[in-house]
Amino acid sequence: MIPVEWSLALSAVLFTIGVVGVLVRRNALVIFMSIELMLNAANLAFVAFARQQNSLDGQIFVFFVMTVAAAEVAVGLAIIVNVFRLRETVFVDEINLLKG
Amino acid sequence: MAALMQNEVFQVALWAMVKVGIILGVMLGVVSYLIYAERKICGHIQARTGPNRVGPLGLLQPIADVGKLLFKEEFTPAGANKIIFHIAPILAVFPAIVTFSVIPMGPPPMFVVTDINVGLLLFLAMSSLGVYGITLGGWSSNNKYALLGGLRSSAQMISYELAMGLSTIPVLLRSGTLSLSGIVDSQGGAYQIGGTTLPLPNWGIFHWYLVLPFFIFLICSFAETNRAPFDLPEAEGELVAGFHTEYSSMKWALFFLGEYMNMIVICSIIVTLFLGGWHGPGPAILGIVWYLLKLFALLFFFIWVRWTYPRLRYDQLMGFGWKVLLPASIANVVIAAVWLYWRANA
Amino acid sequence: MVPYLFLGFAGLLIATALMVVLHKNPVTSALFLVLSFTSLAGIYLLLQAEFIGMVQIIVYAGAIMVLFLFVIMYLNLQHDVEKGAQIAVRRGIGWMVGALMLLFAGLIVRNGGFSPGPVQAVPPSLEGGNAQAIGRVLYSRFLFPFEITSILLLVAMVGAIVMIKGRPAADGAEGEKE
Amino acid sequence: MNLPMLWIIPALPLAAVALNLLFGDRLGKKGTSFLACGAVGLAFAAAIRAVLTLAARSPEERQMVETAWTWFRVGDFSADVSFLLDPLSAIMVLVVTGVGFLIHIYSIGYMAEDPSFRRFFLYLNLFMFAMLTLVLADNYLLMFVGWEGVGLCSYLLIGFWHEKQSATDAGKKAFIVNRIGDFGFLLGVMFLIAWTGSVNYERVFAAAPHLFVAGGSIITLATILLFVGATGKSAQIPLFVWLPDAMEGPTPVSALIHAATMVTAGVYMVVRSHVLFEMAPATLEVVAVIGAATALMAATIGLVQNDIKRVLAYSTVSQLGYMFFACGVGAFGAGIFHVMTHAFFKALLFLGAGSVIYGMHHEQDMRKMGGLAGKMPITHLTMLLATIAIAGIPPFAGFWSKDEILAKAFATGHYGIFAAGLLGALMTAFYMFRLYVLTFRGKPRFEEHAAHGHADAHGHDAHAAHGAHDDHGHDHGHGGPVKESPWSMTVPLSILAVLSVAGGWVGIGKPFIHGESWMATWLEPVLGHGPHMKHLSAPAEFALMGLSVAVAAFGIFMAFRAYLQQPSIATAVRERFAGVHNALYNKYWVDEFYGAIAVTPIHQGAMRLWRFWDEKVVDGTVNGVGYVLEGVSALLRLFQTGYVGTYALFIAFGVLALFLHFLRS
Repeated sequence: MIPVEWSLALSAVLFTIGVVGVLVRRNALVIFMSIELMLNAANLAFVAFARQQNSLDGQIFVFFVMTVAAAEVAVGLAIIVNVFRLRETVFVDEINLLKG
Repeated sequence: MAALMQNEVFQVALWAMVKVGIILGVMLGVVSYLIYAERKICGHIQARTGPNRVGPLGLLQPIADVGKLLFKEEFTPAGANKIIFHIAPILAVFPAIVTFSVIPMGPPPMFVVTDINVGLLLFLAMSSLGVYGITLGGWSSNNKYALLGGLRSSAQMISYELAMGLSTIPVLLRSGTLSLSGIVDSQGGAYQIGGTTLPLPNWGIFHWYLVLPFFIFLICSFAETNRAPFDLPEAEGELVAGFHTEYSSMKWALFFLGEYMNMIVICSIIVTLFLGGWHGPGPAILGIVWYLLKLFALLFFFIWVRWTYPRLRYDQLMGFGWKVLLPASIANVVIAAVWLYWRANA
Repeated sequence: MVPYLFLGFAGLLIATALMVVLHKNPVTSALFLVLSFTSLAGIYLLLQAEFIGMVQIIVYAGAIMVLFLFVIMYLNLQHDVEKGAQIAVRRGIGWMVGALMLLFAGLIVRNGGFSPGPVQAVPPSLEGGNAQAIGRVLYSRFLFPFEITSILLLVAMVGAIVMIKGRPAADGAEGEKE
Repeated sequence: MNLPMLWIIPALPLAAVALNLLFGDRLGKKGTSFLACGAVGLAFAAAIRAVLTLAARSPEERQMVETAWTWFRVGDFSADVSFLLDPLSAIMVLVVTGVGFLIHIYSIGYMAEDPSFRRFFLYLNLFMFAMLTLVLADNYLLMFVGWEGVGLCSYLLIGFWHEKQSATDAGKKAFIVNRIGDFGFLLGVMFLIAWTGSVNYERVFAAAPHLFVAGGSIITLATILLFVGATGKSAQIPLFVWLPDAMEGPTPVSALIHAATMVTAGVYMVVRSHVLFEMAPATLEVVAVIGAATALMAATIGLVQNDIKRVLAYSTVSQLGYMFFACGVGAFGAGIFHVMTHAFFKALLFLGAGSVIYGMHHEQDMRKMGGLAGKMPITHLTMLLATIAIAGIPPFAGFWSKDEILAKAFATGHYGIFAAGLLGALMTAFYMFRLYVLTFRGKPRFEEHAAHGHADAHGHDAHAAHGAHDDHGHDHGHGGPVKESPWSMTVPLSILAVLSVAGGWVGIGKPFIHGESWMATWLEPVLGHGPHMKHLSAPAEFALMGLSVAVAAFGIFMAFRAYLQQPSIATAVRERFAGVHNALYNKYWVDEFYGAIAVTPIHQGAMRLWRFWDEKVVDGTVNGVGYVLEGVSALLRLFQTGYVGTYALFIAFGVLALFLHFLRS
């Protein structure tokens, strides 16, 4: 059996890569992909804990996270396409309509 | 070395490797002769004789074809995304081969590479990956016909995957397992209804609530393998040759291989889900024979359909998938669930 | 053998995830993301979550990433141009935050600074496979969230369709105003 | 399954509503009418089946309770959605579904050319659902749901032609006046919950004798509150004002809701709660007096009205008064009996009036009718039967029930009320035959082929706003010959006519047959024997009958004399008693009185509150908060750069802080 720490460490690395992706990149689509990476890092932690605790609840949570991710991607991509139609760009540092 | 041979894990791995080797070898042969069969059948359907020059009855034709393809020029269009252009054909073949590892060709564990308990899910997962090869091939060619073909095929495959996945659910409801060999097991024995035994095998197709899923699955299989009457991605009249317009030589051969392998895989799945898998009269060892018989009959049916029916229009195809097949399969899931629940509690 | 497989998948996962972030071409990024999701599915299999592993491929690789690819192809995106002082500053901050986060997370994992909750003595019944076990829990204890999820998906679907269909005239007018 | 599935009875119209909502636009008129009538017809069949099952049992066991589900549960208190069928609700269910079915069929013809055909049947079916819930409920709370439901449908249907100002006003008036009554009812139910801890009839009635002192103040208050609810729904003094205005709705609605079924809900509720009412003699006195006063007052107003539907509306109010004073003198069975016969003949009268209006191309003023007997033979014959029935001539239905009520009033020593009832009967006979004579006899007072110029014709009417036309959206011309209505209207008329004649025979009692009447026997498991009923001797009964028949005959004779043979008499009387006529014609100025004491003060008070409290205090507070927030947010907005990256960075800092927290702990 794989120690839970291994999975957690892997999850942490994956999450950090996702964070870096969000902070470093300016293409909205890549940022979105980085968010998916972070979600998957969380999923990995869920599955690892589920394995450690002999419980299925963690896997159920992953199931729900995936559903949420699917819904999020559908809506998010629709927003990105709309933004592209409006502003002809997907670079987030060229879009600041919500500036206070 | 001897110690290694005693190691159980190693033995399993070794056996698996041997089976994989056999399957890969046989598959390649079967595919090349499937192409030959297609050409022959097509010829006879069209009142021709088909290939008959190379070898007796043209039996050596596939070998000649492979030789020709090997020596053709590798062509990469200008402005193509080279890496993806090279990877795409591999992606087209890979899912079919992976799926084959879970198909029970006879009673397990002898005739199946690995009998995992989520075999059907693996099949669905791999068929959803099948989109990539075609889409990327079309996109990386930097050619509008190829791109349109690729997009069409991926839209088509995604649409029909839904109905296909849903039409397997009544089967799962009946068998209560996702394991393919478990599904085949549940179709063994004789058909019983209300305590009377009928002279029918207990295959899925003979249960009334699986008849509609069978046909939905069959139709979706045509769409999933991009074969007529759903061969829109390579509609020659509109798209030249669709997503593989720019491919030549062995890369084109890989697409071709992928298509025929997909056909074999999906026919195997139909046999497994609906036609009782390896079950048939005689001793268990005959299982693989029965399996192959059913498989070849289905393959013949696929070829027969291809050369009989005209191609659909694109909007008709999408409308049919979303407005007819999907609701029908959902309705069937409900009906089968209610029926099985009622029967279990009656 | 399992630990080696785990390490292999982990290495693949980290490498592909890094490529997602580093590669300048969005299509390549997406393809690497597919690969990293697939290796994550492998890790799930090793953690005895077969169902989740397969669903991971079906949902993420088979559906979500195809959608990403479609959008990238639809928008016809090429290599991202990332030059200039501002971007360099941003990159520096990003990597620094990332390094700090990794450090902290590593410390937490090493110190055991997480409380995973009580371990159930009896492992869940795996009779009929992982999928059946999950189904049993999902349709009993988590039935209500499960049904709510379906509404969420419906709403997302309607939302996406409405947004994509849009009103071309209104869009154009708004675009010109800015 | 042993039970006859009571839930299906209200569920059928509800299903029709759902189907109509979902697919109505594809069904077309034929489909819609088939759906609506079919659902109600099926409900009728289901009701018959249920009642037959009930009747097959021995009298003590005639009670079926069917719990669909528990609606809610709060502590010890729980309310179920459950249905009760006993002899009392059986009568109501049969009347509601049966008469309702006939009126649905009638509406097909009557509404045929209305553009909102579908909406009409939608509301009508919704009403059927609510009404059936009301009568089948086995607790006060579910009854209240139906009670509010029928109120809502009544409002929707009165204002059905909502493009007409008077119709929407009438709808609002009905709704608001009903709210007052509903408030009383709700308070009464809360009272019962507070004291008995339950809303279930059986439990409340079982607990009542132990909890309340008979004649005590608590039970009196509770029953008075319930009765307030009844006065609202059943149009009794002081809340009767909405019913005459409700005639703005389409005529089938007036027949179904404002004559046959909904308005009798109050009577049903009082009878249903007879256990409580019998414990509160003071309340019963109030009920009796109010009922008698309403019967008398409405009858006097009905004497002088000219709009055919208005006469019928006041007649309805008057007849409801009879039912209430029957309850008030303790003759609950007689009250329900009158509910039933009244449903038959009053529905018939309204439908007949509708047929006349339809035939006359939406003319409602009786002064412009006359001589229709030959032109509309079926309508004429059925209307005549119904008029005789309501006037109280044996052996028609109305006689038996009205006579029983009067006899019970006399027998219990309520001589004043008996006299009022008798006087009311005289006036009923008079104004009903006035209506009959003016409409069907004499010479036609209209030109067949001319346009009517109806707007001018009614300009002088003091109630032009409530004027007589429900002609919206009807495209068939205003001229044209007067002719008989289509079969879908005449068939229900004929069936109801048969019922108006024979429907009362189930109540033929003591002097004619040995033992109690069939009706009384049927209701006995629910109502008991009636504790203080002393029976009159047979000669006394016959004397009373003779008296009431004589009175009715005199009224009829007067009507024929004054309106057919010598119209000068009517004019002379009107001029002689101009003041009285004016008072009656203007309905004792009750509407104006309510306007002066309630509506205007409330309106002005609300205006003041609005000016001061709303504009100064509330708005001032809100604006003040707004100004403060504006100042603060001007600072905060500096953080809102609008760039996603900045926000992401802030989030990342937050995550880092969280990590630090975990590290420290």
